[in-house]
Amino acid sequence: MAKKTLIIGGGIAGITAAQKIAQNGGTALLIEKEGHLGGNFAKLTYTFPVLADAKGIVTREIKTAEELAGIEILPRTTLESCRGEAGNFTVELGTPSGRRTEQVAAIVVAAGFHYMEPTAYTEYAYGRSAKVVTSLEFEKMAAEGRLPQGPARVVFVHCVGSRDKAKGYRYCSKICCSYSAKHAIMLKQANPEAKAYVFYIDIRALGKGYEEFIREAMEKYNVRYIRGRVAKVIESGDKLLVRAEDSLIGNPVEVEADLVVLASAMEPPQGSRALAGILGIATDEYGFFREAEANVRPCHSSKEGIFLAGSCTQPMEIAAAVAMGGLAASEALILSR
Amino acid sequence: MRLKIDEDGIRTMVEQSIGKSLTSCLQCSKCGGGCVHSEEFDLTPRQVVESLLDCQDGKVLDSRMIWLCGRSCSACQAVCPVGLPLNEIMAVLREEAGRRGIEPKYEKPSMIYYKFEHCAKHQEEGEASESSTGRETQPA
Amino acid sequence: MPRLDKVAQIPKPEQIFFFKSCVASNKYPGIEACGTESLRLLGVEPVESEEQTCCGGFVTFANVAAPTASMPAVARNLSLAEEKNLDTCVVCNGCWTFLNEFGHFMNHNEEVKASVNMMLNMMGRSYEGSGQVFHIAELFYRLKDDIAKKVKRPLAGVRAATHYGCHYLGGGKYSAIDDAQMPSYMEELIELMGGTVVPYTANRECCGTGFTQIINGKDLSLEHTQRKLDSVREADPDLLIVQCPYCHSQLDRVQQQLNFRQGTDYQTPVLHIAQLVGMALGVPEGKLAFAAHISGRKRLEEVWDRVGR
Amino acid sequence: MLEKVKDWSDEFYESFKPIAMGFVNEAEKCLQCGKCTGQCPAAAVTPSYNPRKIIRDLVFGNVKRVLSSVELWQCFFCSGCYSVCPMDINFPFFVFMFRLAAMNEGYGWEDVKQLEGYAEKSYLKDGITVSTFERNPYVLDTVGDIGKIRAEAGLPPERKVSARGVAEINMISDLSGMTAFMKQIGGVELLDCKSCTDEQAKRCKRKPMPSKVGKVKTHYRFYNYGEPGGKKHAQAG
Repeated sequence: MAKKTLIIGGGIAGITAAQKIAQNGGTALLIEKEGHLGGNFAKLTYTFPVLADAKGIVTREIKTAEELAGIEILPRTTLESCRGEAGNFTVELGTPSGRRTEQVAAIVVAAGFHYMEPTAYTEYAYGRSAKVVTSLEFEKMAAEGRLPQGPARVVFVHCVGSRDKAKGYRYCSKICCSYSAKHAIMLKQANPEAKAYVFYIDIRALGKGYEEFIREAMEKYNVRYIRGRVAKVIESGDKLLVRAEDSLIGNPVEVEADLVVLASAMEPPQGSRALAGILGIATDEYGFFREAEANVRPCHSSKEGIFLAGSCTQPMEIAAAVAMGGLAASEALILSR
Repeated sequence: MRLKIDEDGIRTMVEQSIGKSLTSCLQCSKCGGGCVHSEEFDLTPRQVVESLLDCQDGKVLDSRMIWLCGRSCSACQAVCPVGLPLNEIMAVLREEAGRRGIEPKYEKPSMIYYKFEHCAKHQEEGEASESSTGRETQPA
Repeated sequence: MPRLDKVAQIPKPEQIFFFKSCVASNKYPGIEACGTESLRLLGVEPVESEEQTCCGGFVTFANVAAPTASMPAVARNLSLAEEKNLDTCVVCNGCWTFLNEFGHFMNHNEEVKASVNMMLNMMGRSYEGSGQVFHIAELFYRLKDDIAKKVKRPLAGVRAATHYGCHYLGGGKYSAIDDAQMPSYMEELIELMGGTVVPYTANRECCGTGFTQIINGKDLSLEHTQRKLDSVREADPDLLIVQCPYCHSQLDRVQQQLNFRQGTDYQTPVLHIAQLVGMALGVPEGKLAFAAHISGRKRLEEVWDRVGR
Repeated sequence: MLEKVKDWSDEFYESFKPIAMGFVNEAEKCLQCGKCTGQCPAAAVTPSYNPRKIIRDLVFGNVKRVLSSVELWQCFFCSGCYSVCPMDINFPFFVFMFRLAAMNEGYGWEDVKQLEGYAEKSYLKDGITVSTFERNPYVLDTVGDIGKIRAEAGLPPERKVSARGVAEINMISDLSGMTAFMKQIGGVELLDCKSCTDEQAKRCKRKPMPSKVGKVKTHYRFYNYGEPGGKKHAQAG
């Protein structure tokens, strides 16, 4: 019988990797620190660029994984230690029922990402005003039907924490442009009376159908895109004043808003450096796991036998995470035969 | 001066007249870059569209740009990646400005397109200098 | 960065070099008198020096001197405190940002420091970069427990609005004790002394001095100040608390000018945080020198009635 | 206005880096995001003032436009742009250096000349920049003698800087070149706009107007970043 593969993280990349290993005759041990699978994907309402039911997709994928014989799922489990080499790792797992030692041939790290809490951005009144929310909170509001009613004005702010040397990260989080467009469309669908304004620096729609998706938001849903980074959000009575520059005109502008949504950056998963220390693999300057070779070996970590999948390596969209999960699974299978 | 973005302006009227939505503008600046009047712009054509979307009606109607645009020149429309009929937009805006009693800011909207030497303005002002400096201004 | 975590790094000194500000000395003497007196009441002995000159900020901001030419003047002023082995306490945002920023620059640039010292050595001084520069409001915040204990005139029923001033917030991005975008320590101090804080929309906006704009571009300057004052008037506080004499002078005097020019009726008394703390700590009325204040004198009397003289 | 790229040059930025001794740097990092302009108090009252455009012109090498512009002299020095800048560019320092460079080219002397008096008559003479002398008669009416108020507050009627202190800053001023610079400012003869005839005014728009002293010329400056604004403009238009 084939040796086991340990998969760290039960997000969409981890689930995919587990499925592929099991479907190809391997055995996967999927550990997740939370009580349920799905990761960040499970927190979404819709996917983009096709507005499909995210919860449905995740539930379907989790069900498939649970039904496969070769997958053992351990929720609320963390990795405690890891010894050995490619083909023969001894890992110690901290499960709710105590410690458990396992022999595995390969490890797939699919630790996902974390949405940055924009607490450093006090100029955006985040944390002070209940009307300033992050995109993740907006998802929740949308799912619970708490979106603003009537002729409300909603401002979406791009690049909160991304492309910011002073307070955030220098990299581009890649998906914020698209998901903000998704949120604007969700708002317009739920409440056509509402006005949506999106403040952007550049629109980075790097994926199939993404550009068309954002153009659709502008053209079909009449979402107003203004080029310029928001400088300040000021509380004024029960409204918010959003100050920015419309840099295509060169004038400072002010929008009176009822809700401000901050597209916060994707940051490395919490505790990524500690996990890297346990596994003995390298991270980059931000805390994302470093690939052995960025172009043709995107899923190899700096250590033989440990593979990377999904957004724990760099900000990426769902399709890329799924693809990377599959690739990591196939690499792991080579070692477990 | 800080602009306040409004919602109701002549944008709808312009969109109805040209039969196209202004939101399709990519803000790529191709229109202004190739215009023969680029030396005299106060607003570039792209900024006219942007200002219309922001409903800064007064600013657009007061601009010189809408009077600069040639009536039968469609150079910008020809290069526009989304095919916005900019000269039609300007014509609509000129009409609207006339209706509101705004004086034309530019005396002669140029009649013809493209080539510098055919441009009405250059025929009057530029001939002397053109002959003295050779034909450097002629486009390739 | 957790907010206000730098406060703990401020030592509780027995003595401090009190850096006098030009505007505070000659336009609002109450700031200087009250600042030293309050510090004494809180157990900190202010040490002054007649050798101390203007921080050098004005000539630089007015472009009469290159920034590099006024650096020796900064170093000279800082060396006065160093001679006495003391940290410096300033009452003006301009002095604060100028001494801090230029001091920081010299400390991190050996070449500049050497050339500055060459000049200072000629007059028998030298600059090491050993002392720190604090704003008096920061010191008050550090000593807030002592203030709470020693309040003699609680500010009960006094509605105060705050204005921090750009040079504390913007220029001091990395030296300010609080968050540069949304500071709140002054509010805490006011509430500690029993006052009520009034929020207003233009809270963190510039006072409009624009450094030299009040001289060279007066219209722009007044226009901006008017925006600020309009917002203040909407909230209608009893006092507008500032921590910079330059903002103080602008917000106080422009009220009179606008009332004269445009027939408006702005009447909000403006107070420096040192004066407010002095008021609460029971500094004698004469030392507060409210005679130098122009706008909102009647309102100020009402405040006096409420807190008791 | 049509810009000609062949007129742009990197020389200026490169040359002013060493003069500024590391004060101004990293303009290349600018993202052109406009966060600075969004919060700018000067831009809020003058739409043509735009820090983002000034930085862009510096990086592109289009310094002629920056140096000759009126906008350069409209900065409020509030440092708000620095405090919000995601790339940590200290724009006010750029303005310092730009203004010095502009004066080198002959622009902006009339502004600085107004301020030079404070430096000469107060800073170098008394050691402090603000004197007890009150120029505004309305303030004088309300407040009266500051010396008296100072005395009531328990301070000496006049704040004195010791003779040694004043001598030392004069020495610093001499050594750092500030005195020489101030002499230059003092020597510049400015042409009074108000006394210009229409004919003169017309001429002055076409070419720089030379002054009578030394090499320094004063030019008239224009709104190089668009139409001027503010309340005054709104009333006129």
